[in-house]
Amino acid sequence: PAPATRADGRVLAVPAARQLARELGIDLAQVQGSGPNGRIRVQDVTAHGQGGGEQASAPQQQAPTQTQA
Amino acid sequence: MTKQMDFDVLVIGAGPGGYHAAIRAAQLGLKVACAEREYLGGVCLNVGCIPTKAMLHAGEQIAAARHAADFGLTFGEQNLNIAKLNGWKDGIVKKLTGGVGALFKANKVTHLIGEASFVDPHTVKVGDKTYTASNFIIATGSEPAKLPGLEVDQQVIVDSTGALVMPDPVPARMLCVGGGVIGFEFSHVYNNMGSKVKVIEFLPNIIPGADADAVREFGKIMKKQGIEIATETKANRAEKKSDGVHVELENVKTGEKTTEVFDRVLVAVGRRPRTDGLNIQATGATVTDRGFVPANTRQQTNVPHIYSIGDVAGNPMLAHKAMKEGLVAAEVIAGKPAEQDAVAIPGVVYTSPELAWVGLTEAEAKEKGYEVKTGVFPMSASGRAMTLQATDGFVKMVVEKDTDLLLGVHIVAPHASDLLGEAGLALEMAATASDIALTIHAHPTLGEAVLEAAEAVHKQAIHIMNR
Amino acid sequence: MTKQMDFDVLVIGAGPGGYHAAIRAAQLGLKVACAEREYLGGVCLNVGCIPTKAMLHAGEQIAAARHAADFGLTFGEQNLNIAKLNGWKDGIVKKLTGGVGALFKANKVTHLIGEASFVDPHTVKVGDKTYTASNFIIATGSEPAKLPGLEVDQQVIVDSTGALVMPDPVPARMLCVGGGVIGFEFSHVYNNMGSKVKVIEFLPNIIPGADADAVREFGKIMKKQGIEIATETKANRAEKKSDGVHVELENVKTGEKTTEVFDRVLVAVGRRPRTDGLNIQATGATVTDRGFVPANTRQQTNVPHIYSIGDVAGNPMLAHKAMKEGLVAAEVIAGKPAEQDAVAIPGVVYTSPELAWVGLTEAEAKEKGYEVKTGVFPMSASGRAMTLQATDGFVKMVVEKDTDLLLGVHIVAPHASDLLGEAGLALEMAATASDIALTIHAHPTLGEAVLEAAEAVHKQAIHIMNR
Ligand SMILES: Cc1cc2nc3c(=O)[nH]c(=O)nc-3n(C[C@H](O)[C@H](O)[C@H](O)COP(=O)(O)OP(=O)(O)OC[C@H]3O[C@@H](n4cnc5c(N)ncnc54)[C@H](O)[C@@H]3O)c2cc1C
Ligand SMILES: Cc1cc2nc3c(=O)[nH]c(=O)nc-3n(C[C@H](O)[C@H](O)[C@H](O)COP(=O)(O)OP(=O)(O)OC[C@H]3O[C@@H](n4cnc5c(N)ncnc54)[C@H](O)[C@@H]3O)c2cc1C
Repeated sequence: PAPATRADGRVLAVPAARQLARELGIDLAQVQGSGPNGRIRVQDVTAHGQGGGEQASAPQQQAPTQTQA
Repeated sequence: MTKQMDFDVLVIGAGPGGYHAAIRAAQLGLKVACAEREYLGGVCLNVGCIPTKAMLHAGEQIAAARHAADFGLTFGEQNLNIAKLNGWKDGIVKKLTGGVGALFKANKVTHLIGEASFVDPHTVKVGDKTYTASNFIIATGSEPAKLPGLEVDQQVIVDSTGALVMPDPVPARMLCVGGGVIGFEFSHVYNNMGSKVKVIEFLPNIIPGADADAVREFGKIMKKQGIEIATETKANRAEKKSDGVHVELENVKTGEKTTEVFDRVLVAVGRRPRTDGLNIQATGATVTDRGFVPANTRQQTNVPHIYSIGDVAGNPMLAHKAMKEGLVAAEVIAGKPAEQDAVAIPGVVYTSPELAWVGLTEAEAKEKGYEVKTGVFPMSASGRAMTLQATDGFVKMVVEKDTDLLLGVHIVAPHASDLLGEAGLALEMAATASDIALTIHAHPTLGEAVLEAAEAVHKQAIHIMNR
Repeated sequence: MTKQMDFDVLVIGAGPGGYHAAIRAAQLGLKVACAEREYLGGVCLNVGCIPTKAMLHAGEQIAAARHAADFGLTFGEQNLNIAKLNGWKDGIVKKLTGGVGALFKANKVTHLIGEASFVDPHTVKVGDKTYTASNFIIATGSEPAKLPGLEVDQQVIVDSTGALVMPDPVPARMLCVGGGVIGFEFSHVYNNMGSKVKVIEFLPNIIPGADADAVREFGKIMKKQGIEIATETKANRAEKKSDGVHVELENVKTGEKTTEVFDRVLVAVGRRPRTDGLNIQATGATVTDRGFVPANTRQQTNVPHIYSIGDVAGNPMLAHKAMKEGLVAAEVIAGKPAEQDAVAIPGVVYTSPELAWVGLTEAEAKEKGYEVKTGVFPMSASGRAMTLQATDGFVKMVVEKDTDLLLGVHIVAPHASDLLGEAGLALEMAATASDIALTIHAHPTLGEAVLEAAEAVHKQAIHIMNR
């Protein structure tokens, strides 16, 4: 399930997460978001990439060390 | 990219879309040229965004001097040197367009002077020289739409470009045909400078695209400031006579016709994409019947190495959309994973107060099937607004009912355009009204009205009663 | 909650902390009283945030009228009716404090007039009546710190409250002792109104707490506007004579002493928490040697049903911190999961341009062990700033190197306080510089400088060269 995808097709993801998903060739609709309403953050995309859900097609970015306060 | 080409990218048009594309492409290491036939900075810097804001500021200072009497500051007779006003505005334009030239040089963007015309999909002609490039970015912008019966002479019947030159003396009676953003910005300027201004709009509402409540509030304020507004009204024809321009106005509902006399008539009925002289057919790129060159979210036309950005690519015709699309096109060409994936494109009317919005209007949200709740906070309850002598307007927030997800923010307030930063970021970050309500906003700031509108969504605003 | 109590919550002090707490508690269905001994709205509305901003606006309008000559707008002689100025400011205060009274009534908050004094941990005396409550919120605020040798008479030697009444005529020579936020706001007002102003600061830098680069830029601009600034300088004593106040100044590094003469001296050397008359000992709540009543993140003191918020609870002494803490205390009492968990508390100096910041300074970030990168965008490269005749200042962004996580934003710019909204939300949402850089910012706005500072972090700003 991908709760971040809305009825109107919009995927709830912050801009940097959208950018990273494109860079890694990951379909955001497959990513589990950890924020409110399933909002996808950068670390969710990174985790998805590492979890092997999708083959990363580009070098991965460093995951943020600090989570949302 | 192919070796034999003169350039990796050739950008056509140096408006905000084109110069952003050219500079970003150069930053990313590409060999870039930008062809421009008229002026660096395009419509935006030369005859659009920038000179209008200069005129608006000048007009607002005249109004401010009048309002200063409220706190005991009065002045002897006031004098407006109109030549100096026009010169000051031109100076700002010159500084900024000169800046674009300097940035081109510093970033090693080759500036080709002249009209670019396609010879084949990889070749353009500029002046009497031809250049080849691996990629092209069409950024040729737009021009004012014309209105049959009102021929622009740039003296008494003007379009937005002519309206930027304030005549001496300031026209006593001014008609603005078109109640959109550009029309209201000029009407506000002329009104503050002393003209008696009438705005006519064909549609039932002014500022199409903005939230209905915000537009109602905005219209009320403009009227209070002395601007006459007639909706569902059109101008049929204009005749120049010794006592002014006689314009036949028609109420489109009743068909009733009247003739009124003005000293200046501004035609501001929209803009249309501009591809004349470009010989775009030589590339195979599609042009719509309305003249747009459509692109995908990577800004590519149907011919993949030909990109289209800005006004010529489609609505909304706004500089910041052009800039974003310029950056995306440049990055895609450089092999970066860029995409025009903006959740929302903000809009602003730079009057005083400003009308600014980003995201869905209440009506749009409902149309899209959202169940919405809204929160409104009036500027009259803002301490900061009181100290700025500017308590007209409100902040309205449109939020999805179940999820608290922010859908749109609509602001009529002083500095509304500055407050858009938070609203825009919130939409892009998929923020909820709670995210905004839980964030400390400095006191006393206008931004507290954004906070309070978010609280009002939850019926927990502090400085108003929540119903 | 215990049945026999008169109130669920009794708030002591109706400053921004107290009235936010009282209203929110009432919104949540609690039976609430608020005791206030002096004025609704506390320091903030009566003699703090609000009246200073009114004076600042008036001063800025005087400056604006002068600068209008740049675009050809000039005026005959200017007259400032000082009685009217003071009255206008008082009118705004009255409107807002009256508003608090009306909100109390509408929300059914019982307003107890008089000084509250604890009798035991569940009882206070106000006037000659006693009231019991299940919970208390101490919101007694702060008062100006005193400086030995400079006794405040509120006529020629004034504190911030005395400085709010502009004398007629405006003092020719003014000394401001203390180069913090409050000192600079008043210095800016008096300077714009015609005083020759000198600011002295004991420490090596003005505006302690702000980013060093921002402070340097800010100081440069204040000097350019005519304010004299002497750091590492203290005032030893003042003597009132017929030709003015003779103040002995001492350079704290060299020990060199000079005596200068002023018409008005403002003592603005900080504020101290206020608990006098409260008989807090009767509750068992801890008071620090500096007089603060500390609280945990749920705003509880060591006595769980006694809460402490705002200036009396600790630094920074800012109204929006007091408000947040007030809401948290009220919600905790109502059983809600509230917590004062703000990532950052913004700070603003409301001069023109404003200095505003939120989050870590570059130095603080490095001290905390972050590897940082920064991005700076000068207002001189902003088209909008040019049209507003306000190109001094910059936006500086402090970002963690590896993660791109935003750590702090420091702004010297017109409307900087409005731009803080975006910066504050960004910090609370754990946004990255990329999140800001990828968000469309309307053109032409001051907020584009925030966008460009984020781009500058990545060496991709468009309107400056990136080094
Ligand atoms: C009065 C007014 C006020 C406005 N205010 C705002 C505002 O406040 N905010 C906002 O966002 N938008 C505003 N706009 C709209 C904004 O100006 C446009 O959206 C923006 O300029 C579009 O940028 P562009 O790069 O697509 O094209 P343009 O700015 O139109 O630039 C296109 C450039 O291409 C050149 N060109 C065209 N064809 C060729 C060719 N064949 N060869 C070489 N060069 C060619 C043209 O000379 C021109 O310089 C305003 C417009 C007007 C008229
Ligand atoms: C000149 C000036 C300008 C300022 N500008 C700003 C600004 O722009 N932004 C900002 O954020 N902050 C500003 N501040 C600081 C701001 O005013 C304080 O941080 C804020 O007022 C603190 O709110 P509070 O509720 O804690 O206490 P206060 O506002 O100090 O209110 C405390 C209230 O408690 C009452 N009280 C005290 N003891 C008792 C008692 N025993 N019984 C009954 N009532 C009692 C007092 O009469 C008072 O009304 C400024 C301060 C000054 C002096």
